[in-house]
Amino acid sequence: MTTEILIWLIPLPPLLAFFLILLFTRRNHALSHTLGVGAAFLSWLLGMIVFLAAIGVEHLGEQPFTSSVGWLPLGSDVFSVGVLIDPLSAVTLFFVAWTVLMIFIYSIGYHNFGQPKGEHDVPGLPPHGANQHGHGVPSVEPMYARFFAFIALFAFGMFTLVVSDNLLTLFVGWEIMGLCSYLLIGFWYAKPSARAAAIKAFITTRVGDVFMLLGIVALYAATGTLNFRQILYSPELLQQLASTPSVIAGLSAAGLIGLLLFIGAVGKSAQWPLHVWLPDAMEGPTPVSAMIHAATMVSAGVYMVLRMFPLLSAGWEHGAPLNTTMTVMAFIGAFTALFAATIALTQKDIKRVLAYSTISQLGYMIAALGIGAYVAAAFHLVTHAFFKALLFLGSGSVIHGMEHGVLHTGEHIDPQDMFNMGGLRNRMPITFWTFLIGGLSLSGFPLITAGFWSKDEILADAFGNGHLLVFITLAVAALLTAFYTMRQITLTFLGAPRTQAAEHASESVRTMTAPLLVLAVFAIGAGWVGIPEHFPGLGGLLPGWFHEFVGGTLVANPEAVAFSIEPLLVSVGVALGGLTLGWLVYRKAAEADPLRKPLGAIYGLLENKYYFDELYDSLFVQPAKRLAEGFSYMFLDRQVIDGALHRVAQAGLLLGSIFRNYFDAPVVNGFGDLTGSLTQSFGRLLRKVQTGQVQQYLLFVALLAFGGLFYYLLSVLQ
Amino acid sequence: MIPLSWYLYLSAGLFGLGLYAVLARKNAIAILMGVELMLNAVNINIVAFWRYLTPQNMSGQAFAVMVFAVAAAEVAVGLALVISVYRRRKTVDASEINLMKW
Amino acid sequence: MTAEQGVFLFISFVILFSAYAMVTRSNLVHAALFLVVTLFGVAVVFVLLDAGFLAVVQVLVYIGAIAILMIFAVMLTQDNAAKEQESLNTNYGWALLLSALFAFALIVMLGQWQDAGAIAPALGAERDTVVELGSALVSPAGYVIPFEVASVLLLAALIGALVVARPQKKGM
Amino acid sequence: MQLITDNILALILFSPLLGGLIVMLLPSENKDLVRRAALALSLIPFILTLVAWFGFNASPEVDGFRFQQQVAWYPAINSSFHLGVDGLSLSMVLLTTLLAPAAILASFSVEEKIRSYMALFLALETGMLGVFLSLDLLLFFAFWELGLVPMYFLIDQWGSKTGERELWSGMKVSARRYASFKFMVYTMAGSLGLLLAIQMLGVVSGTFDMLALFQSWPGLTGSLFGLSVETVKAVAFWAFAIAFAIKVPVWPFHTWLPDAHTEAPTAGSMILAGVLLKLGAYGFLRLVLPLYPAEAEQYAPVLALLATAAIIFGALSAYGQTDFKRLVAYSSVNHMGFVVLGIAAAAFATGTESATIALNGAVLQMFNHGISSAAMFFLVGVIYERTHTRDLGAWGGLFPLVPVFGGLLIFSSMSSLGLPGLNGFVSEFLVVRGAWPIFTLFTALSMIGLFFTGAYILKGIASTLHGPLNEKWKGHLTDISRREVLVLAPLLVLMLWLGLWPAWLLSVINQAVVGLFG
Amino acid sequence: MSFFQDPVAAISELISNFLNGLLPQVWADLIMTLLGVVVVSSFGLIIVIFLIWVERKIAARFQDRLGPNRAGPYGLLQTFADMVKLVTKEDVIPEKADRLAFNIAPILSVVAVLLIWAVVPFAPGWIGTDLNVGVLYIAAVGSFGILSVLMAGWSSNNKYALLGAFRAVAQLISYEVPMLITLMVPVLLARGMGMMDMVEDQALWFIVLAPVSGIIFLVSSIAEIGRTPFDLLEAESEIVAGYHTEYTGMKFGMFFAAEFLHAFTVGVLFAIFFLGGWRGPGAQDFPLLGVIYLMLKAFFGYFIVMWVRSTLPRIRIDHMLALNWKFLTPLSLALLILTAIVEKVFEGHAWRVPALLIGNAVILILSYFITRAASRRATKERVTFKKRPMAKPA
Repeated sequence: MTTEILIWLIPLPPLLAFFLILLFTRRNHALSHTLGVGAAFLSWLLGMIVFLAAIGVEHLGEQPFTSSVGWLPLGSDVFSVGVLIDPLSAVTLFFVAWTVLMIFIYSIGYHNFGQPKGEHDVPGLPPHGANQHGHGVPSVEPMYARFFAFIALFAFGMFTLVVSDNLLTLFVGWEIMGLCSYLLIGFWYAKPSARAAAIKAFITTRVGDVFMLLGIVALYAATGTLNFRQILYSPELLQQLASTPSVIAGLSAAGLIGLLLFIGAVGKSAQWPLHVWLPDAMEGPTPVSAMIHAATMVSAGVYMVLRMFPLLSAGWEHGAPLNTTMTVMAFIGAFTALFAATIALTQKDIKRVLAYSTISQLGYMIAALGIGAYVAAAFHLVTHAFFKALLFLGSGSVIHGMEHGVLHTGEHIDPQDMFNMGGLRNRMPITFWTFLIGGLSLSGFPLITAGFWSKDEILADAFGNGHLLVFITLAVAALLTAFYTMRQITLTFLGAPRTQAAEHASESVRTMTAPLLVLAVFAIGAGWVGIPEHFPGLGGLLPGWFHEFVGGTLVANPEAVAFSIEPLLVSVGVALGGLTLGWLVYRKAAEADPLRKPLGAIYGLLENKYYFDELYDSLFVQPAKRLAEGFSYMFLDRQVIDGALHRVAQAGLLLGSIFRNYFDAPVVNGFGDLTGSLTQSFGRLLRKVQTGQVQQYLLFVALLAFGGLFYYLLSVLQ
Repeated sequence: MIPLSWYLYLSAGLFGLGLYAVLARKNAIAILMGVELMLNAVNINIVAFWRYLTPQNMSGQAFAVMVFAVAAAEVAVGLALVISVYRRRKTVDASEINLMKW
Repeated sequence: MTAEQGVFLFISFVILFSAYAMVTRSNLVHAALFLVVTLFGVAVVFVLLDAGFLAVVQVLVYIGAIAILMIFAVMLTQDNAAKEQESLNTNYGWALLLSALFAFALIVMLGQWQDAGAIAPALGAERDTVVELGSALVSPAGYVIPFEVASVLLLAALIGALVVARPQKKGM
Repeated sequence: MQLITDNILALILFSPLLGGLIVMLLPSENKDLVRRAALALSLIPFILTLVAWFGFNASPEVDGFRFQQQVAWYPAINSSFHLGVDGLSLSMVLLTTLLAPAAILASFSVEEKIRSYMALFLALETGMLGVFLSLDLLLFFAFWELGLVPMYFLIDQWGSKTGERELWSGMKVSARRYASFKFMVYTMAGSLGLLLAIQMLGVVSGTFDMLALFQSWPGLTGSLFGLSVETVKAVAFWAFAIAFAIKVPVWPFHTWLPDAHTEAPTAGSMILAGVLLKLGAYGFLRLVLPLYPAEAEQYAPVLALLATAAIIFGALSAYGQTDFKRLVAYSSVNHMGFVVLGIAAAAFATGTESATIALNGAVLQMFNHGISSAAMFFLVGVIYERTHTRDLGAWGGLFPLVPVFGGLLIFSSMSSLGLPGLNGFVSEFLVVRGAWPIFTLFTALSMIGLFFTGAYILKGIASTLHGPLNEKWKGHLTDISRREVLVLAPLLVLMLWLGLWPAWLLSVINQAVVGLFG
Repeated sequence: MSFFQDPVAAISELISNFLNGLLPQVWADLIMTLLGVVVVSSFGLIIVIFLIWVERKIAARFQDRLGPNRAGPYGLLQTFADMVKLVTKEDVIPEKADRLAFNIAPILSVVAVLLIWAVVPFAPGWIGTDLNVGVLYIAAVGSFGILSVLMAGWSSNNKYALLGAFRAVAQLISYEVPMLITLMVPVLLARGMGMMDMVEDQALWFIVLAPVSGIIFLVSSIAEIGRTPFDLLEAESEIVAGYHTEYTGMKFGMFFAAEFLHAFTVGVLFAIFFLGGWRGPGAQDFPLLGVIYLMLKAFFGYFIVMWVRSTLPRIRIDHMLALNWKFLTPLSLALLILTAIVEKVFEGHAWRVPALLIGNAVILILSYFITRAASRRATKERVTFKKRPMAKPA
């Protein structure tokens, strides 16, 4: 029971921190980040305890930690919500807790805690730097405290999502993160670009969310519950869902629900066609990017898909042809992986490259799920979280160093443009080595890096289960990945500095480098828990522990795909090939990108991300605006409805005036006047009676009264 | 035992006197006094009838109380009028106060 | 002729006499004093009618307030207390005739009325008419509405009297 | 003590009116006194309501109305002064008595004719409470109309001073006159039919008592006035439905709302959106569904269609606005659409679990919308008082100038956007959940509205707070004042509380829903 | 019942038996009644003689004098001496005076006071007549006093007398209002207007339940009897001696006696309404004790009256009226309302007494603040006189 209570407690510290910071410690930087990091640390501690408790349990899949309370009394029964820790959520909790904590610590340094206030800094804009004895130095973020409040809320959302035992609370966390991403991407809200990016992110994800809500609702309507255990662990229920047809022809209820939910994931995990928001999200501060991309938000999409996998794959058993949902997933995932990778080739901005790589890596996972490689997907999720977080933080550190240089030299260059960098490895060694590790891991450098193992498993799965198309696509994507990763590393760290700023760049403070180191360890080590046991040589170390553990989440623990050499070779090949290729191409790269000439028109296409933004703008945004302003408001309300009303009013007025002029005035009033005048003349006659003597009047009255009395009397006397 | 009629005779006489005062006296205050007499006559009647005919419910007395209230109000306003008239016209002679005629 | 009847006859004589005096006296203060006597007599009549409460109220209201006010008014409106003046207006003859006939007619009518000679039924000894009256005045089943109306009337009279009698200022 | 608990409803109902009278007696030149007095007086019904709330037994087993009070009122036509509450009306009463003090506190900034303003306001409160409390059709109608008049004057006298509206052929009237008139006439027009129908009911069944009618009327068969009962009922149903639809407002009848809300004084808008709109929905729940189950079921699809239209077009029109207040006003159309959708769904499939959920959702949505829209209108009012403009284009980047205001604005916007974790989401979720299996298509379509909800909310926030700072406000803009925060505080707390733990309210609502339609 | 337990009852029983022996019922009762009247009124009048002495003594002490100490022991016979003087004086009647009224007035004034004693409950069973409307009765007969004043003032055809009468009437009538209203409070508490029930219901003295009302009652009745600080009706410095300027001899003596008796009567009433009348240990069984208790309490009240009289100066007439209309009347009304409400709400409730007390306190405090605010405004409005030039040393 105690563990359950701990689980309940996990999300709370960040929430508390959020409110405390906003309400009380806004003014005080140190206190604020202490609160924030402290909260993150508490959650981390709880998370670790829970995690250890979880891995201690035999067959956690069968009897997970859960507890729940009644939330909504509906009719006769009560809708209850609660927490659940099963293997999947346990591992997710593990990496979320770590990355979150790291990011929190990192943020302290990133926002220049302890630096002087900038003269021209205003809230809503990134700090311009302060002037300290002669030359410029970075200045502290004006909205320092607010930042920690927001990421705390973000962490709350993520933890809620991870520990929740039903789709509704998962959705709650999901949306809270959506809000936070909105707030954080738009953290420097005074920049129009940031504002636009924030709105773009929120709206785009909301498209997915709306569908997901429908999915949840449909699921609830169909099953009467949203609890994972109750739905996902009763095969007969899933069978029944898979067999009952839905409102849409040719699609089972399970299929419909699955698709709706999946669209939600597409939005959240920035899969094509809803990927457009993610690159723009780079407008936010780097820790935010790391938070959103690596650790939490985008993973949330994949996590949800993993969660609902039994539902999505309802009616599909291992080896059988994929059902509709999975086909869609496989397609979208694979396509996205390739598509994003190609875009990543040409980006200049160090963070955008990572952004697109994220999209493509998520594509990997989705694709893996599409082909039913449940464990592989989960595995890649974990490893990716670590090395991508590492990469983002590293890039942040790089940018920071560059900014330092820029401030120092006073050059006016974009500190994020890789073509302004170069040769940073001596200026900032820690960053370099950690970034290198991350990069290698991302590109799947054989045997040692985590990325290699997870990617390899996906490829192996795709190959082993005969989804060759997927396999090839992913392989190509992997090649590209390795290529652009190397491109990035080369441009950034190797070679000679291309600018003054690059020369004067300086290593970041310890609060930033420490997290890098920690994450680097995971970027390497996280892979070893998932080495397939039949792997030659290394297989014996930790025989497929991850597979056993996470696989236990499902009712039927999927058996690991048989080891075969081809995919291994392929993955090793593409990794090494891509890396060397990248190094060769960019070794001597100057201002211009050496790929520009050979690729030609394609390069432009890629540089402009296939013109997707423009397409969407002209396809959806503008029409929507016109529909809203022109049609719905101006035409429908103002002209049609109000117009009709005004006609009615006019008619009424007309009628009224007719009555007034042709009936009231002559007939009614005339009669009234006549009566008046008659009365008047009569009154003139009668007024003589008025003597002004009160008692005389009384006398008259009395006379009359007496007369009456007398008459009565006579009548009595007779 | 006193028969009901005695009270009625008494009130009739009282009423007559009051009426005379109201009709014949010049002085406005005297007129008011007459009114008081009449009201008292009425009250005697009311109470007498109550006592003799319907002693079981208190309607008679309730009415009498109302009459008291009315009398008090009437006197207050009446005298106030008299005073203000006197202020302006230096007289309280009802027959001299005859501006409201044709 | 019981003691009660004796008392009644005596009192009614007092009443009528003082009333007559009030009507005829030209000296208004005397008239007012006689009015007081009359009113007191009426109070006694009430006592005879077992309406003790009314009797007391009669004294309180009429003598305590009304009569005093009258005298006050008289004093205020008369320059010289002892001034003798023509007290009857022109058509007092008519007035006399009328009121006399009126009283006469009433008396005749009463004469015609059969159960005018009714005798008062016994009023239960244990009955506390005051309590009954009180509850009757304020019970919704009873006379609460007239009661409230009366109170409003009094309030109105109070304010009205103030407004009417206050010395005229500028702008009023 | 006994005295109070016995007549709790009558006290709740009439204490505001008395308060209004008292306020009228205060010296008009002493404005602070008037304001404070009005506030204090408006707190009395709230406290009484709390008393009733805690005295309320919410278990669905004991259904029916609590705290009933019946006094002969109009015996000649068997119309009695009959009060009573179930969870449905009680929650609405709580909403009303909660919003009234907030609104009054909000209108402390009103300067001219403050006394009559406050008095009207309190009178308005009584009118609204009467609708929720009365269990007698005639009484219901009386209060229904009573609510109109003060609102008319509030808009007409204290509404926004600027702005004109062109009617036809270049004829112009001041916007607030236009809005108030439209509001008045529109609602009146609706209630004519209602009155006729009510009288018809009264004549036919010889009583106006709802409880009696619930028993007798639906089962009525045979023929009336030479027509078959079905026809008569259908006609009466539409008379009721249209009256309420105008008030809610359901889609094509909604155009009075943006005008009225936009022109009304801040507090007026708060009450309009917070409570007055609920009268219509309440009418549906309290009268239409119980009295015309058959007709309701028959015509529910139409209603659902209109609701969906309201949701979509409301959201779209809101998104199309450049006037912040009007934007919020249209958001009301959108949100109330969900209420109606839930009601329609429930009407269509009475007794099913989905219906119960939908109704729960609808009522909860009423409450939530009351809170959040009131908060939104108030915030708009706050910024309007400072900048004297409502044009979204005129602001921009105000966040650094008014950080607290910004935070509050974002918070309540999120609640009205239906962000999970805040109140709006729970109810919307329930409505959608309830409506999905019944009107799948409409529900799906309504999602478009839900999507655009996000769009217009963000539009509001973005163009107010975010973006480059509009320099002309620098130094002219003071942050939200303590009093204004005090106005918002209870609302915000409720938003969060209802989002995290709606059970306390939902259990009460559920009691009514199960009791009435279970 | 034994003689010692209740001598008076025993004696009256004796006499009535005797009378019934030789007269018809009616007359016997009549005589008995007359006897009772004579006894009660003479009791009052005799007390007066004693009172005058007490008053003079105590007033003297207050003024640091000895007071009458020549005639008889401690000057006890002083009063008798005065009586003799008054009786033997010439009885002057102004020629322009209105004889009728002039002669009736003093008698009326004494009667008015004596009538009150008809309903004073001396002890269990000892009461002239236990009217069920005793309280009203007291108020009613009080008005005769006013009448007498008016008559006296008017009939003596003397402008000072008339002025005095006007003042007196103005004051008496206006102070009757708060007095009556506060009288309603004990009536409410006792749930009856009969004097006997009034006393019997005072297991807990009403002064405890309604302290403020008690004070108001005392104050307004001090005004009723026209004692300092309310003695404007006979302010020597302004109007020679008020309404009884023209009176001499025994007629004056009557006014004089009436005033004293009235003062004491006020004490008695205060004792009855607020100090529990004759209640006291053993009074039930030995009525004589009751009489003693009543007298003691009455003297206490009377002492307060004297104390006030010899402490405070006379107040200005507008102040006098303002105090009445602007302070006492509203306050007493508030108290009445409060008492009514509390009695209704807390009927038979343990909280009745505390509630009453708290209510009193609250109203008192409120009135304090209101009056203070009012007086502030008054002082603001007051015109400030021009500063007079001061004589400076050359």
